[in-house]
Amino acid sequence: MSLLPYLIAGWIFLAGVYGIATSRNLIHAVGCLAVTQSSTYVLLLSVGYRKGATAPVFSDAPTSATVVDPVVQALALTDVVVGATVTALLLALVVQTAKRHGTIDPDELSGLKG
Amino acid sequence: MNWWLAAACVLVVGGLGPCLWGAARGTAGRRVVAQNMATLLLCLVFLLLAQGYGRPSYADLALVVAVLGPAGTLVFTRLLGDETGARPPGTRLLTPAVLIGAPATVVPMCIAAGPGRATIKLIFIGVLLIAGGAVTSWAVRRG
Amino acid sequence: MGRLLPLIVVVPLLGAALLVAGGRHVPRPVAEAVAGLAAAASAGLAAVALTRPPAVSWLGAWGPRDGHSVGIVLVGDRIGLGLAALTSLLVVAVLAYSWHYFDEPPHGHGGAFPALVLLFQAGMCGFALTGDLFDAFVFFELMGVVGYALTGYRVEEARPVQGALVFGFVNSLGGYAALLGIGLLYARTGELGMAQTGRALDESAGASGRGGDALVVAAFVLILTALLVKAAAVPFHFWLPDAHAVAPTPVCMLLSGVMVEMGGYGAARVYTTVFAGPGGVPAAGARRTLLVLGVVSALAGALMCWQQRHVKRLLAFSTVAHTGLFLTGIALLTPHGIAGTALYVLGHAGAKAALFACTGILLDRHGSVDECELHGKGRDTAGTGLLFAAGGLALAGLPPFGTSLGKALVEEQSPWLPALFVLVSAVTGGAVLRVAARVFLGAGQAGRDGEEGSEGPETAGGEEEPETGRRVRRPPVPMVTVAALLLAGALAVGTVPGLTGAVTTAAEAFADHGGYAAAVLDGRPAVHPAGAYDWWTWTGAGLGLLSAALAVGLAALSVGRRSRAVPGSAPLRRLHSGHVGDYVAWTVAGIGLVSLLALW
Amino acid sequence: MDDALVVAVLVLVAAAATAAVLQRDPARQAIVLSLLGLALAVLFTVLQAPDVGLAQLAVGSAVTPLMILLTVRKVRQRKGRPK
Amino acid sequence: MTRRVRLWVLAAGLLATAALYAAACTQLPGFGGSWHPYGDRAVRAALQQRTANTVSSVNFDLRAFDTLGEESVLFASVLGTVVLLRRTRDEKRVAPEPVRVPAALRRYGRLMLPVTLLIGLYVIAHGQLSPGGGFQGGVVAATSLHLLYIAVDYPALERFRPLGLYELADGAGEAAYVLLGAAGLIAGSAYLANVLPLGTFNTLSSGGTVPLLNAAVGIEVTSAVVVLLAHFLAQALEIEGEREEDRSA
Repeated sequence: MSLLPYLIAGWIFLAGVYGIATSRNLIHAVGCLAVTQSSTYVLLLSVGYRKGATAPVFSDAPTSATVVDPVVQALALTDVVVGATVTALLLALVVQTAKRHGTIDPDELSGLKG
Repeated sequence: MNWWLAAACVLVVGGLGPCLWGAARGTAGRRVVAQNMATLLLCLVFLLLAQGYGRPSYADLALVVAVLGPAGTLVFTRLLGDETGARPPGTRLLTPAVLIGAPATVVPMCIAAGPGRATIKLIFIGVLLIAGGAVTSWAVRRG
Repeated sequence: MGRLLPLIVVVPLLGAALLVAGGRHVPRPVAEAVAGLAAAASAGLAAVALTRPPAVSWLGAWGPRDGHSVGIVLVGDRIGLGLAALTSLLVVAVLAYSWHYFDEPPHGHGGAFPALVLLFQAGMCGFALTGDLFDAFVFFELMGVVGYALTGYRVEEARPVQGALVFGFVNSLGGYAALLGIGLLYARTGELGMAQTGRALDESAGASGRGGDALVVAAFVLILTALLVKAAAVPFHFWLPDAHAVAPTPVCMLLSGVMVEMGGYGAARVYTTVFAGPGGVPAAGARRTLLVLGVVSALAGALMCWQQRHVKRLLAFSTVAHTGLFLTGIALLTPHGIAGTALYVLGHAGAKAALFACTGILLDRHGSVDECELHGKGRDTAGTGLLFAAGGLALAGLPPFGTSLGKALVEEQSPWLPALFVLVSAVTGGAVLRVAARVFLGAGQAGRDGEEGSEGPETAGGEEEPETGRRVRRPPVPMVTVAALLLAGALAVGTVPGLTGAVTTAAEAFADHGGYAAAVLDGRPAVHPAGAYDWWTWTGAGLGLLSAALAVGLAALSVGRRSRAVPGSAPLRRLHSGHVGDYVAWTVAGIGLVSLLALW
Repeated sequence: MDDALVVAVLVLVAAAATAAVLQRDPARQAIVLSLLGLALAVLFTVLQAPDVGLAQLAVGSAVTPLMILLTVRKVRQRKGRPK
Repeated sequence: MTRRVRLWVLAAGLLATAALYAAACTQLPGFGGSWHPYGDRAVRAALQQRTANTVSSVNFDLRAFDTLGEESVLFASVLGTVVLLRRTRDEKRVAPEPVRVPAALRRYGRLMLPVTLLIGLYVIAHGQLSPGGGFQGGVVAATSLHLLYIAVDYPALERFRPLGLYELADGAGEAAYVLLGAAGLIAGSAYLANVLPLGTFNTLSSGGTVPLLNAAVGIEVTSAVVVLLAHFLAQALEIEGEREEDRSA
């Protein structure tokens, strides 16, 4: 149990990488990249978790409450934003790839070799 | 762990799990149904967690799901409309799920919370959930 | 001065925000002037900061108490500031280069291109100055996101979008690996600042008597992966030639001139501040990792560079080769190695950016960047030809260019290094000189497409759209001026006497693990008195002359030949397939390779 | 006993991530990705990070699927057109 | 590289990475441990700054520079998307095909738009108190507008969405964040220093600059997401390349 969250983060990372490397469709590959990134949220928040503690938000909790680590939450939040923006930008590139190459199968994209 | 959390756990394992199974296989229509069902259940899970952890502020997540969940499902019905087809399998479950699930969760929570702002918020979430559930299940049925 | 450090990053951000907010209504010259002003202001700030004693700036005034802080720190040490200054100057040069000549911007977004360039500048300056691991990740992503957008800027053509996609996938993947590494380090040390993390690692090693366990090595490998992807070290380098071959020329100047070098800088900075102490990674492992990857990148880059006909791609592979040499210099982990590498980076930035600038002029005049198609077409522009050839000689390490001085300083560190440096410089310089001879002198035979010897796949550079919208008749004055100034800068690095001394002192401070932590956390900057330093020596100058002569010889020998192909290299060329899946597979394989090298 | 909830949600997240990778059709993958987003939001709440959960919900429930499906539609338009 | 070779390279890499990562995990402190030095310091600092939501305090006060970088990433990627999805010379804009949406759905969409928008604004405004903040609320608010597309029709969305204004707000939000940071410098402290009066704990005006930075982020995120989706919608529904046969003719 005490390692499970970390190992699951690793599993998600590897699964995402496997998906990108074997993808036959660039939109699918972008989705897999998003999966890969979700491993980082899982790891960060697992690292900051404290058993029996509550969220570091004191609007409805006494300031003496034991709370989990707020720093990793701020990092994960930043990470979520970064992930969404990267997804958007890569999807924009996929749209143009489809237009200019007529395909979004990486196996059929040629033009940059050697 | 208290009963609220136990209920949330049951909903995650017995509700969201099968939804994932449904969303990962079968026709496009069935997958959208599973997605819709998952957002409905998710809203209930958040409500139960808020109560179980004794943190009313967590109910904000349920509030957001109650409006964005149906929006998400409508995105799928709108843009996958030609693939889903009318009356995909599993649609029958949607209306009873929302009509029974929402009151079954919200009413005990209201009783536990007692009269006050929190109760108004809970009822508001319940109403949004039922309205959203009704519209999305109707939209999914039409295909 | 410390308080004003953040402005180096923030001023370009403000410029970009104003350009976008005013977007539709601002005429293009105004937009370009605003961008130029913002970039120059940032450059000025960095230059002023360089003249003052080193300072740190705690953002939000969250300075350390008892060696612990809750905030983020920007560290204005000489090397970081110097890199920020170089970035800003190059951005000014790029804005001047693309002034009025760059292709029509998207409708209603006259300021889009300069705004993106400013954001790129902010990302790189932030990365160079930050003393916090997670903050470095954020700026790494900012650099990346802007980089993908700029690389794919010419969406009307097929190849730019493919190159940008490949760049995006590999680079983002590297970033996420680094974030996993940062998460692991945070779990161990409970800190995010580089100085704090390093100190915490050392303390825990002191307490338990063991350092460099699996967790620390894994964190090192994962963070290093992102930085090596940026630095385009083999086998993380595949994105670079694809992105450089297709990006607009001004963007190539920035990508090759400073962004790739940021990877090497980041690797050195993270190693010296976090992992160099007793609780970090043993020096032997770090040295072995960087040395092996550096040497392999240098050789593979040179081999690939020689065989290209697409001039931008040729220059891109020469960047892979030279970055390999930078990594080799860093791998020595000595102040002299770092000082030499820093000078080399400065000289290389000027020379490489000038070469791209000249290539851009060719593209805008002839609508091609193909060595064979361009044969003899440059005969009427002697000025551009001279600049191009001078850039090739600078790459080859001809004294007194800064590249040559930097190489000489690194070469002195170990007896076998001169052979590697001379070989790689001669081959990459020779390839550039070969192109110069064919294009600007019309030497050799005019090549036709089919018969140009290619064993294995290759990318031709014909039928490209000029970036000026339509072809220009004469080389535009701003473009030529920028190229000349950049080369003059590369020359100045090797000839201004005080510079080497200043860089050597800076490198000593840079390599000081404990000194960095003391300066950042305890407010006690370590004193590194300016001592004796090496400048030009007879051996160094001789080796530079040798590699330049070899480059000229190689170019002369090959210019008449039909085939550029090197026998036996076809399998290596086939690996450069432009396929996202291949590159991602190589990236994870690279993670495995780096961990093997670090652990051994 | 709180662990049971954490473990259940973790397993759900891992399963959703694996399923998202194995769905090769992008439109169907978008549905699974949206479920992955929902599962992650529950996980974050269970790990006492409602702020992050809210961000994940906001992004993952409607905006990301909309972008993916619009991309799919654009790409299919191109493919459907006779050459 | 053939598929087979790629799979071998990939398998080797994945195995090595898995081994490395698993070895590292065994050295990690156990899940749920109580040792979080930085977190504890951050909580103390946040309470001292009278910000009830510690995560917002970290985001907008202690580590506000990270958030500036993050907003710049968002800003840059929106600008990048605008550039990448621009209508090129060989493309034309066509009127999107009308879609018939049933009346019940339209009613739901029109009703839920203000409700969702209000929820978004609520999430932004309470950022320094309860879970939420500029980013979360901004995305919810931006989604609310798009109910017009998914539940009504595209022209309805276009009427309610003056794109130029949103682009202006996008830049203005970023600029506001940068300038609010400079206020710290002007007041004689450091960049992004929290120099405003801190107010009363757990009220809307508490936290000094935190609510202001939060609002700046809210404005930027809302407009950024609207601009981003506008370009995807335009590509999918309006922009068409000239037909191949036209070009060759």
